[in-house]
Amino acid sequence: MRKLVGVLLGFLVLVWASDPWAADTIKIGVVGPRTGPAAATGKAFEEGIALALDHINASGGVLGKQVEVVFEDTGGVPEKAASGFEKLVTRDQVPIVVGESHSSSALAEIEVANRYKVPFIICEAWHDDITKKNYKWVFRAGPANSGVVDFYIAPFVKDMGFKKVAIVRENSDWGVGIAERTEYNLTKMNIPFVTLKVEREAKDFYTELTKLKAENPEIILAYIYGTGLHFFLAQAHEVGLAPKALVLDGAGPPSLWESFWKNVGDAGELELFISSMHQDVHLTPTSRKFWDDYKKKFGKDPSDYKTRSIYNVLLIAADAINRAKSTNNEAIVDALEKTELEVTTGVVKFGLNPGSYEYHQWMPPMLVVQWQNKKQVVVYPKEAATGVLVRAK
Amino acid sequence: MSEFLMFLTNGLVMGGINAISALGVSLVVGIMRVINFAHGEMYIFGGYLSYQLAVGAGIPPVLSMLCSVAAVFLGGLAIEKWLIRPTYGDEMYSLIITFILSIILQNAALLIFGPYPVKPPSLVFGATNIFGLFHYGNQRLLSLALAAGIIGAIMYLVRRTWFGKSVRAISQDREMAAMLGVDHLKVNMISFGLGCALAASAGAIIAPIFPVTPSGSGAVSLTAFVVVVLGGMGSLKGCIAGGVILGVLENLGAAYISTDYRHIFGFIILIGVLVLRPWGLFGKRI
Amino acid sequence: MKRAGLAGVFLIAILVPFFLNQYWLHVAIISLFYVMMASSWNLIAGYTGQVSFAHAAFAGVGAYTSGMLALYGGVHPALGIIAGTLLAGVLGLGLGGLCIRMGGIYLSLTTLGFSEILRIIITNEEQWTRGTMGLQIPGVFSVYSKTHYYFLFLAVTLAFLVLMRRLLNSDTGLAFRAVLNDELAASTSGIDTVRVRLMAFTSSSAMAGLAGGLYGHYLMLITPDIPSLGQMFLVLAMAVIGGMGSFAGPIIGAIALEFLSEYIRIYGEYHLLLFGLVALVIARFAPSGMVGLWEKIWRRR
Amino acid sequence: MLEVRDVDVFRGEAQVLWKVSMEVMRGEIVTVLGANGAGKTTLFETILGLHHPEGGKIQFLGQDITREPTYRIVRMGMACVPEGRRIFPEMTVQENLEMGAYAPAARRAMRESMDWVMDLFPVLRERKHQVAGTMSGGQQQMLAIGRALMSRPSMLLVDELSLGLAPVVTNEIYSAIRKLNSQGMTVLLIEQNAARTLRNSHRGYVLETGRIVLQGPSTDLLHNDHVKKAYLGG
Repeated sequence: MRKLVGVLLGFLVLVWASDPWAADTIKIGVVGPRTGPAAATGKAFEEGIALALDHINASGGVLGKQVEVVFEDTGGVPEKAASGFEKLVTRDQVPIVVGESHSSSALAEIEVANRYKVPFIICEAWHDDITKKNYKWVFRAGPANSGVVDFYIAPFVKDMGFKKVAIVRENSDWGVGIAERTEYNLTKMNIPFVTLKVEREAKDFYTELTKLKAENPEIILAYIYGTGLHFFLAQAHEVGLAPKALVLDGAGPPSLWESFWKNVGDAGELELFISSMHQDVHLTPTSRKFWDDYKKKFGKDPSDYKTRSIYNVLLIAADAINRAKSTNNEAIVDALEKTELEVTTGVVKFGLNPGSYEYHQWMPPMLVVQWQNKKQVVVYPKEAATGVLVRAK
Repeated sequence: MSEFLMFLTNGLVMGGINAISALGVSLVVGIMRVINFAHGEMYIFGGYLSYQLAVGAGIPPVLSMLCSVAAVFLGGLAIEKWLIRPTYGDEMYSLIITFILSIILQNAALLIFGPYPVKPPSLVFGATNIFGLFHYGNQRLLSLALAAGIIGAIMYLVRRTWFGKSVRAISQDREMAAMLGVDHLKVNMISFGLGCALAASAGAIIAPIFPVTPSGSGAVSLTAFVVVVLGGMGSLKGCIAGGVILGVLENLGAAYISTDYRHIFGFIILIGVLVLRPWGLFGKRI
Repeated sequence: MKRAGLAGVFLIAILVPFFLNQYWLHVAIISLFYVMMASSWNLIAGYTGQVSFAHAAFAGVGAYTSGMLALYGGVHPALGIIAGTLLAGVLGLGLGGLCIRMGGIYLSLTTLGFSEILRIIITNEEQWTRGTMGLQIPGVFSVYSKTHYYFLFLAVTLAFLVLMRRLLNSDTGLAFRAVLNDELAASTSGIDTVRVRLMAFTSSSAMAGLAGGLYGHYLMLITPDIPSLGQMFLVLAMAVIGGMGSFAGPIIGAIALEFLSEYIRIYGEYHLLLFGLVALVIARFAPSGMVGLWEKIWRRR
Repeated sequence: MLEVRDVDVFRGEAQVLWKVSMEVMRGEIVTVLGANGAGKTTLFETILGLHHPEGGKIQFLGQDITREPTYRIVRMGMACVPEGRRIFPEMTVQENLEMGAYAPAARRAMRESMDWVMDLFPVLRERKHQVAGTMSGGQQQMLAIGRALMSRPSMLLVDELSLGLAPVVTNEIYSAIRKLNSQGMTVLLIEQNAARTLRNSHRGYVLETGRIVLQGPSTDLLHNDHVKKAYLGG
């Protein structure tokens, strides 16, 4: 029993002694998956963070101090995400948190942000509810399902004249949300469709694909994140469904990962994906700078556009703190609401009318890209197109 | 009809893979009464190593598969010697140690190989039109053939060789086998290595079809265990039957009942077996 | 002496919230959850020698039962937690009845299977559980306060430990140990080993359900991560590192590992690997854990 | 040939053998007599290296085998038939016999050994392909002895040879053992059934509560009052 008392006392002393000292840097919290099935996003984020810190600190930091990032791993798991977010707030005492790429994690995190009244800028979690809940502390400088579907996917399907659509969605918040929005749009446009549900992290889709083949769709909207998409695509070719039916990756990054071509082989040809980034499409000077800086630092072209997304939100956060002239939460939110900052994808301006998902939301322009002879060709929207859609013979 | 045949073929392919993976578990359970919870990790390592050797080191795919299986075999020998042997006679500790080992290897795989699923080069490409009924990936057909070949080899090994005889003798009466001059420590070690190598070969064969990820190891282990219980602990015949039954049921169940519950059919079978026939289809009655 | 020690522990425990900031208070609450989990797992593994892999799953049963009752039925969490505890106990009884006679490998595999079934059901019944996305559930208190939660967890944990201690010191507890030490001897001396194991398994499962229910309402978010094997590993590692089969072992192990995991958080990805290695070394070379090692050193001096 | 000297053996906390010493010479049939629980089986297992003694020494063919693992001792030329026969029930008769020739040296001569054993126990030839577990007790005992002989041992250890067998069968087996002995095989019998065993052996030891209490030529033991009272029911 004495030893138990000893151990407990020891812990208390240790814990007490380890409280954070006065900081001479400004800490910004980042949440995102560094482990788990989407750990690739973590790597993309790390690159983006490095570039953003170089950029911010080289131009004088924030409030005269250097900026430091504390990157908390969520593992892609909502529970870990919520507790990670809480740690950033209670332990590291960051004035603002940015990041996230999983809707499910983000939906858990915004509750914590709201509870602790900490500004939170999301970059790559698309679920409408994230901003639709209209939390004062929550912002999104990235796509929302409704925006992506309403402005890009649905018009693309309509303009290209597809007659029969298949929706394949994973069981995640993002998958469910974006599929529902797509169904809503397709119904409105009178385009027939079927929806299939698949497991997140599934690897064998033969059963689903065989069922799908009977439906004879012209395009498959694949809302599957991660390498599951690769297997889906490769198997769609094996059963003879694709490329007769074109496959559109509704998320984007998986079609750009290094492993993509290894995993899909020839099946990658003619695949379509959503992206906010293309080598030849530079909407702002910052975009060009980002591209050059990336090549200089990492010796290759950026592939995962999430690198750029996190870069953007870090810039937004730094800018807001600078304009708020303090790390006070209310002041930062005020500043964020007045944001007018040029980032790589355009000029950020958050929506201010409560009531819909557009509150505290800024939607960057997106592209529909097709792999043609292993080259990325922007096929939609027309004003950004670098080529035309190719269909299988 | 053609759809049904396609689902059935799918079931057979997965059944073959299930069977070789489960044979590895069964061999070890039969002679050592040890369940290796790190079985799935061996499968994953098999897939990853063959990928690393083929893509990273540029070794021809077939050779890289063989090398990866050999490497996992050696790893299995070391695990048996250092970790499993001290637990002989204490079932609880062998369960705990292999479970801990599985977590370690899973996280080690994550660090060494990264989180990305990898896909070693396919040995064959394209698909075959089966009797004009449905298209089927050639790599999958090859996997079925490879699995059948390995099962045949294992059956030969167990039925016809001295090693196999000693394995069967030990699983029936370990002490008596020793009293006939069988070095049961050595046989145990080799069997454990072989069990790991079987898992690795399943992983290496399947990886070009379903790329492997460190996080996928748990499901692999569980499937193998379900097959072993279904077939009867330590029964090799049971493994093959159980593997195929599970593969076919899962695929037909997924096709005609619910895709989401694909993996639950196995566990329902497991519970059913435990209630009705705990010694499995081909096991010894206990 | 012993009484003074207990009083000391109690005093420290009461004072904790006044020393710690929000963050460390959070860690303290989580460690209390793990104390309950590891101790109750120890009841079945450490005292009767059966390795259950469904312990985290039973915590999940508790968390989901209570959470969903609160969310869809408007049931007060206090009642919900009781319901969750009971359900976990009933499921434990059923599962135990199924496989405890065969014990050993069969028990481990069946519990592993159960935990997988539960995970699949939770993942797929999205319309109710929201699958992997996690379910937001109300807290126990109308106003969120970590100090409140801390005292709630502390009270339950203490009650829990006192109850367990009394159980172990009773005839039943003796029977537990008799079963562990020599099953044959136990059964010839008139102890119904199956019944004893089943009792241990059922009560340990119910305790996990209780801990899980509290945990869910504290986090206010329940996900399939609660009944996951990763969680199971943490509980097992805590018991093994602290010392299985001893009363203090899992308590010390749980507190030590939870706090340690916060210290080595910078090595994020490595922490499960590190715990795994430590647990492996301990299981291999010092099967009685930290408590056993300590006693050995103490005795030598 | 086999020498056991001052051996102390524990099982768990309890001491089972106390300073046991005994010896078997080349060409002898030696009996160790003892009641249930006297430590006979422990002695058998200790000689075979299944338990290692805490004190004392065991020598076989002039070599110290006290700490050797079982399989090495067996490969030196000691074969055994344990209590309860312990044939492999799911293997055929032939496979059981083959297992007897497991040691590398024995494998080479397996075919001849098989013929030799089947000549000794013709019933085994008839039932070559039968699954061993389905045979009668006597046949299983013959199989167990035959299996032991497959390694062409220089010494045979038999624990409770006659347990549960019909007298006719027992006689048949004893005559086989005497035949083997006349061909030069050394035999150590560990037995409860005193009269028959002593009549079929040269020398004997009496083991009581873990200690050797009597020893001498079998004929002497047969007429010893203590033996008569305790083991011969007279």
